[in-house]
Amino acid sequence: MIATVIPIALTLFTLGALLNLYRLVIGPDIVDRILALDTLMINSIALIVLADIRMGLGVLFELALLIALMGFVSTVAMTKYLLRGDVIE
Amino acid sequence: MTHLMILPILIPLLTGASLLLLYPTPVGVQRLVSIASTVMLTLLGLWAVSTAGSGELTLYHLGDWQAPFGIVLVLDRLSAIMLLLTAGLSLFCVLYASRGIDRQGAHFHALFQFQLAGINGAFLTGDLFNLFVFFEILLIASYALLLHGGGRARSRAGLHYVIINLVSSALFLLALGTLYGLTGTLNMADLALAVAATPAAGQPLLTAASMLLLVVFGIKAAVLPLLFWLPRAYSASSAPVAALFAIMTKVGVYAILRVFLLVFGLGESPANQVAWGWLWPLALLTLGLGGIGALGSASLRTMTAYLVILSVGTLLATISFVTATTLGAALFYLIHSTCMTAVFFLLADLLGQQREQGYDRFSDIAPMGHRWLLGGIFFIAAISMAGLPPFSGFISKLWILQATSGEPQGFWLWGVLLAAALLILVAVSRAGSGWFWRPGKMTAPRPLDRVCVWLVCLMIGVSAGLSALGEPVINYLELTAEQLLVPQAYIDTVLPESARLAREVAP
Amino acid sequence: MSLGLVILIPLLGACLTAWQREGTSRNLALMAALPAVLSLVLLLAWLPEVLAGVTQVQRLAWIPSLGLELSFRLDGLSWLFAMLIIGIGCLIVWYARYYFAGKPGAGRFFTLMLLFMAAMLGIVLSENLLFMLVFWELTSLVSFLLIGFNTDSQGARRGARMSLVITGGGGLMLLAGLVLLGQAVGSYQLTDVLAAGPMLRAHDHYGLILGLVLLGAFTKSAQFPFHLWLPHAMSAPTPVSAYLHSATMVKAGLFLMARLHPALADTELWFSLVTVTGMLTLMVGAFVAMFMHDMKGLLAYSTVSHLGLITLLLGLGTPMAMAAALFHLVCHALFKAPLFMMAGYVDQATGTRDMRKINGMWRFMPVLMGLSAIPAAAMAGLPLMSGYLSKKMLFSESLQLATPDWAVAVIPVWVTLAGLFSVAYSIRIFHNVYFNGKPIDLPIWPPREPRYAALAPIALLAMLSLVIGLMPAEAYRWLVHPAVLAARQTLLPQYEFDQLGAALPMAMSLVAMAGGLLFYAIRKPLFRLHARLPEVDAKEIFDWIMRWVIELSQRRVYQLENGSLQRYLMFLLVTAVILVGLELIRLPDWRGPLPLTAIDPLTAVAAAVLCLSAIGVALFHHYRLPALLLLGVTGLFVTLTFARFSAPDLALTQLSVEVMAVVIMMLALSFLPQQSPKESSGARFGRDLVIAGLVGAGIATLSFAILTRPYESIATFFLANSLPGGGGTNVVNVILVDFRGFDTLGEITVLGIAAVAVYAFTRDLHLKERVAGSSAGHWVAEPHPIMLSMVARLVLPIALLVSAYIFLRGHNMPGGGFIAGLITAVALTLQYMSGGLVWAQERMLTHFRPLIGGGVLIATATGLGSWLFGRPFLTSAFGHFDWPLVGEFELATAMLFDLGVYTTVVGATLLILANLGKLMTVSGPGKEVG
Amino acid sequence: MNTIDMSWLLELVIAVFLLFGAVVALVGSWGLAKLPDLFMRLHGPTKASTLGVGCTLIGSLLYFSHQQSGVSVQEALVTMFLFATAPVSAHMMAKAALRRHLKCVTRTRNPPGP
Amino acid sequence: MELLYALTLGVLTSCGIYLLLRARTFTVILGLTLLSHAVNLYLFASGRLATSAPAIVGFADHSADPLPQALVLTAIVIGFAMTAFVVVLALKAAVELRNDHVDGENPDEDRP
Amino acid sequence: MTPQPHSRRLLNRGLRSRQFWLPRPLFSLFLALLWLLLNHFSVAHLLLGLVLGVAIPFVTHPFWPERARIKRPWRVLRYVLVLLVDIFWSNLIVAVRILRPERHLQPGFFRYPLELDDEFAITILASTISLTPGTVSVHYDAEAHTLLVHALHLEDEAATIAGIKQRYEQPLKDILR
Ligand code: NA
Ligand code: NA
Repeated sequence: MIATVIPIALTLFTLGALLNLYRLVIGPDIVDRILALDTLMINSIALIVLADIRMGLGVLFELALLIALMGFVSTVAMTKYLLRGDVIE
Repeated sequence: MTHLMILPILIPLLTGASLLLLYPTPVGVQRLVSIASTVMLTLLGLWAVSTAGSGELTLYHLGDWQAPFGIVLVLDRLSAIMLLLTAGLSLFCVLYASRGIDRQGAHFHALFQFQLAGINGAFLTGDLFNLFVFFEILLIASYALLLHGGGRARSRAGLHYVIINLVSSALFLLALGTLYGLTGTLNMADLALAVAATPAAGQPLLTAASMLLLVVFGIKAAVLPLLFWLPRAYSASSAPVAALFAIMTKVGVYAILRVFLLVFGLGESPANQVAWGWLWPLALLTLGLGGIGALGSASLRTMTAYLVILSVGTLLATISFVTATTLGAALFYLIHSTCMTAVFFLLADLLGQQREQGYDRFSDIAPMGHRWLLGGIFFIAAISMAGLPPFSGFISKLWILQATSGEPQGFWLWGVLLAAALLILVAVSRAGSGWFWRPGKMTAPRPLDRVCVWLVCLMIGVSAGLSALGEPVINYLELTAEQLLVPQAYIDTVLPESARLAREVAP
Repeated sequence: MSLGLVILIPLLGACLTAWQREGTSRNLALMAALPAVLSLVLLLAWLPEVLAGVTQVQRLAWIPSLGLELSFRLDGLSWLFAMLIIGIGCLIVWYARYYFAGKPGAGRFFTLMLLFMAAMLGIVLSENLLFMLVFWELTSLVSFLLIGFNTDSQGARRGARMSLVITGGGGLMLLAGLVLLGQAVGSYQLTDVLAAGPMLRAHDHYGLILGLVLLGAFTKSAQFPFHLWLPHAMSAPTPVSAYLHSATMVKAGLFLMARLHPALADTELWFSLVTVTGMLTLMVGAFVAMFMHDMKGLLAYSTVSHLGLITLLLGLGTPMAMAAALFHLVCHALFKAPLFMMAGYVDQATGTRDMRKINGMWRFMPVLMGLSAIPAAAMAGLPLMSGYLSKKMLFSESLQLATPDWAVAVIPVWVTLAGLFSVAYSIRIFHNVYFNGKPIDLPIWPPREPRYAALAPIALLAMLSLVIGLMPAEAYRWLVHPAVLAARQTLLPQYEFDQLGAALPMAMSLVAMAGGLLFYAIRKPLFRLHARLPEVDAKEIFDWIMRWVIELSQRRVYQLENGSLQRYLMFLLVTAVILVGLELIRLPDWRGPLPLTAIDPLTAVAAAVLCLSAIGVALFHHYRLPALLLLGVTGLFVTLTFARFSAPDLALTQLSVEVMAVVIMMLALSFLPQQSPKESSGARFGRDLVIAGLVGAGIATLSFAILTRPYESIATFFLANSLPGGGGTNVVNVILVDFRGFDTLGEITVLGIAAVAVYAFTRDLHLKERVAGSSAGHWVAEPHPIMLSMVARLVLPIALLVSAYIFLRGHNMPGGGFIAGLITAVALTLQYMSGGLVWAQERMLTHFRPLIGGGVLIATATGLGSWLFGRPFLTSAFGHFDWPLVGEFELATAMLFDLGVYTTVVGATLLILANLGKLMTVSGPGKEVG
Repeated sequence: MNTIDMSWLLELVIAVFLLFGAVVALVGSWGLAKLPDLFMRLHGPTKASTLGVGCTLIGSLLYFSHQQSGVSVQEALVTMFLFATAPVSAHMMAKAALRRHLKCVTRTRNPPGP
Repeated sequence: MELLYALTLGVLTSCGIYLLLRARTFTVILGLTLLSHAVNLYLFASGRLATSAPAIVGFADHSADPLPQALVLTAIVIGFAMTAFVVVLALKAAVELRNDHVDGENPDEDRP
Repeated sequence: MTPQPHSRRLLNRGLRSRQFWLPRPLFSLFLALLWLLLNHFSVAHLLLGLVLGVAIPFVTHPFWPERARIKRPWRVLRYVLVLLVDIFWSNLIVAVRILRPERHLQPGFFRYPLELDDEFAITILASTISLTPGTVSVHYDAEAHTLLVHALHLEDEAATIAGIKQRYEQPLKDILR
């Protein structure tokens, strides 16, 4: 059952990722793009977890964790930059 | 196994790291530590030369892993010479810098030591990827040293230097990927066997990888279409740094020698033929450009930078004949030109400080302090640089001429080499007569750092010594060249028999 | 090495005078004379051997591998030249003592003079050709300094440079020629070379060798058209001119031709080259000399002419031409030196050298007039004088020729004409100076005759000219004959001076004398005629050529090295494309034997996204922030690619590095313009697209070719030995910390250096205004939103825990010190971002450089630890321990190594970020960062 | 992959989690692509994706907990982390949008002034 | 798959090179980053493409070539150090030279 | 070197105090537990987890200026449960709204008057608002002590505010009082 569900879930997440990319490309504002990238990061966490289940190895968990951490930090950095014109002050 | 072998890398590495760890250290202590480290390197260089002199290779298996699997350091005559040359040169540079230039920016000594670790590592390693890593160490340190002291010219030249070298590193990785993808190994000796064992259908890919390496090393060595980063970078950097950089192009030359003679040098029709074919005309053009550039430059440092280019052209043109005598002659020239370009960079600083205005520019007519003393030093340095007797320049030129006289293409080299020598003569005589013979007194006399003067004189003395003790040096270099031309001996020493047999069995 | 002493003594003398350079000219002259006289005595002591025809050779090894030896040779030829060099040198020292009285620079002069003497002696006394070349170049260098002696004078500087370039260039030719010669003979020893004449003349390279050697000799001996440097060397002080032009510098070339005569001469090529050059030089020199108004200029061109004459004789090849050449060489040295000295005295006494002003000096300097009458007569070749005989020897030899036809016809007439000119200019310099009416506008008045002691050298030389004129046969036997024998290396009879009485030489001599007188008589209209000829100043031409060459080089170099990075990169890439492309084309089949694996749709989509995002970066690079975001997407998908193809460690590293890089770029972007101007032309755009496309195609081809080919890898060893040998199941990590730990040590060193470098070069950087203008004070733009601060603080301990987790796991599962370090660094960076630099600095360690140094040291020290066990650097050790209660656990040195990695990464990353952040802080408190 | 000994119910639960998560996340992304202004678009991802990914992670947690004996809570950590950070990301993006005076759809109530 | 991989590499490289040849430092850095992605992927591919085979002992029945992975890891880290360095250097140059042209001066057109 | 106010404060507090060595015992325990969950259980990991649980707060507590005041930890669980259920339902609602034509949506901003005054509590509240039905907290106005919130579908402003007050702010006040 899981074996059939996973490809479906993967496809759905991929579709989601493509929608994110669509927003990332058309914008119109930079904040939209940041939002799109942030969402893309989150969706890719799911993609990775699903791939991990499909391979049945469980070696990609750290990657998921790291994407969560790093996605957050980069979103913060970019919005901070937009807000203040700098990132660290 | 002797641990002395890895010390040329570890000593500067530890020194640099300690200087960072123990910061803030008084500058006096920094100098002391840095000089002590460099002295030790010089002693190690002497040890290396005498050890390698026996003709036996000395190996060091890092992590105690056998050759094609772990990284192995290999000390042969060529490495030993390069180690000693680097150490000697850097000793002068660090002493000169310790007279005040090291205060112009932060962490000069730590960066200097890291630079030495990188250079020495590149000379010792027997592993191609490890060579890449050491290239990166020496490059990043050189970027930092180039910027030492600040200023707009350095920023601008530094940016070009860095970007070009980043592209070069990318090409290096591409070459490594190709070689590993085809042979499955990284050890240079093992690679040599694998390359030789590759059937003809696969050869173009390997040669393509070798061409990538040629471009990479060509950028480092400054061969013609790849050298334009050099003049500004070298002329912008501070004197001791530029003097140390005299060895940097030689690292490229070393890499060409090592990789193309070893990795691609095995078999009936070695894969390096293509490389020599390209190198010969390019090097000749480089030589010519160096001469023209030296004549057309506007300052002593730029001129010296072009002399560096000229020396690379001479070296590679001579090397591309690939005979024992030409290689030996090229190595002698390598030592000579490294010393002399370093002398000129230091001299430019010494002179520039004594000039009322214009620093080392030729166009400015300005009074100069201590002009007879400095003029005398310049005159002698110029003699050696121009290849006039009795200094090492003459000996090296003589040897190159003799070594190439029997070669069918030798006369091309003769022509360009001698024409370039004439151009240097014109350039230095113009510079010297314009600076030291013009009248005029300094409005305010400036102190002349006697230590710096002595350092420069000593370096010129090295050139003279090289000439006086030419015979033993030449004998050593001839043996070095012969060792380089027999890669099989290198391979037999580095690889255990099982690894060699495996290659022979493989299709 | 007694022969070497002859050279060494003047060298030591040079050191002595250099040491005592502040002394008076008298003391200095004594100091200089002493070594010269000593050498002379040494030389005279060898006279018996020389007369006996013994050739002494003394050898000392220097660089035998290159055929370079410190070997000396004394035979008749070298003895004769050495005598001239030292003898005339002594007199010049004497002369200079008065010339430099009361003038500055005496010390420098005597030093250079002795150096020069030593160098000249070296040339003539060398047995080894390369050793000779050493001295040859030394004479060029010292003469450069001597000619430029009056450094204030532009003429002197230019003259010096010109002589250096011409003689130096000649020296290079000579070097080439001698190397070829030596290679052909197999030895550079003169003994061998001279014996190898027949072989050499038949050698393939004979023409080349001869040409190169002669070019060296001609430039040195001021042969046409290389004579240009000689007259301009007249800016030198008169003692220099007298020495260089009479006995030394210019004679070096003649010496070489005489020396190598047995090896290279007696061929048609030799005859044509040497004779014709000599003829041209003879005539050009004589002709120009007649019209010179400058005393020294006239003498200089007369020197040129006489050098041509000797060259002509050396070229003729008749049995006794060598005798005539060497005889004339001696005569010329003896009369030219006093004439120069005379010109110097007149110059000193009157303040000018212009013969149009200097007239009627007999009234003021009668003794000088009397003394200089003799050398002037000798130069003119009047009877009873040495020059008379040598000129008749020339005429006589010119008649001995049998072939070729043109020479038989032309040369006698030619030499007669030249003789005529020489009579004319000799009369001119004597008559014009001492008679010819009254002086005009002399700068010094009245002219005073020098002291008698000062005149002694002239008197001595004049007497010698007279003696030789009166007793030619004796002079020949004692001085010249041994030299002739040595030069020809064959037995020759004595020269028969009686034969000179023959009708034809006599007639030619008479014609020359009468013609010369006539010519001088009608000089006024001739001068006017000459004045109308366009004036050619060689110095100007030379300078113009030099300037042109230099400017041309500057322009050419600038065209290539114009400071444009884009262009350098273009060169680089095109080179790579050509070199690699030519090899790829030779590839028989791009696709290897391996079967292709199937494409799954998700991967295809990801690849498409990767491509599109990269293209997006290229398309939108003008809008920098969007481009940066797209770059982030690219990085993310590269990460996913690594994850997809079984490289979890790589994916982790790539991701964390990517995010840090984007943050750093973002930091930098706030100082840079937000958009790039569009500035590429269409052609440029197209060109770059082509280059980019070619490089991309090359990479794709290479990659495809590799991916479809099988290979044998050393990787199996790592997979097999990772657990038993390295103690870890994550093979990638074991490779990093164990098998190839040395690479990793290098890698963290690079990271550390980069950070320290950033610190070093941003330390003094002050950002005055921010490029990105921000309308500060917007109500939402508070510096530290509390939500962010709070969550950031919450994240920190969790992130540290995760760091620890990833660090410890790394040896067996994806992870490791590097990634752990980056996680820590990112969590701390978040504190910087959420609370500000100052806030964060107050709460944490701010000295990152010790962290970097410490990290590298930990890693290195771990490696060094293995020395204690007698193992090589970086040998790892690990063990499983089973403690009561605690259970079983593993400890590995690799972990300590990884700790070094971790520490360095944290330190380096934070150092870079903190320094960038510091740049943003316009002002304010805050601790020192770094 | 060893699924034979996995109870049918657990498998069903995992499957439901995975599918539900995927659907919710897709809807969130759809909202991101479709909605007319940035403030509205923020709602899609910050909630939908969080929940979507959260469900997927819980599915994974269950799967691996069953697969490898013992509880595997690493996924729970990621979920926790996402839930803690997503509001902050949204907050920051919304602030940035305000700062840039991004337009809201005209029917928005109480649009914020400058 | 191999063809797809190679083509993707080619596209990445081309974009990187194109950006590298632009005149502004920031763009050049973008290009360098893309190029280093391409190079890392290339080096990675020298160990061939393996699915579901991480190089961890005892995880899968076959295993990807770990050596290129280790090499790429080193290359990534070095690339990161270099990128950080060059970004700050570009910033420094732009501030000191008052513009961000790669040659430090602001020509109207790219120089030939 | 400039003085380091924080380290001095630490020293003033004394090296022997529990506050110095173990500033947050509850959090330390949490970290140790988390460590055990991340790794498989063993005594070695328990020890290591405890060491980390002590070490990490020790290093990071300068970043946490005020001490946690969770008075009733058991209510946290209830709060989280309520939140999870709300998140689940809100997601369904939002999903439906997104899928319907957008003209049915009535977006709007409103200012939520805060009663909490602790920054940590405000952050939790703001996060909660962002995580639940169609609302995103956009800006915290410290002067007016309000939270600017954007709602995807704002029908009744007052009801929404009251809902937040009752469901989240009040429990939070209970927990943290
Ligand atoms: Na007159
Ligand atoms: Na590494």
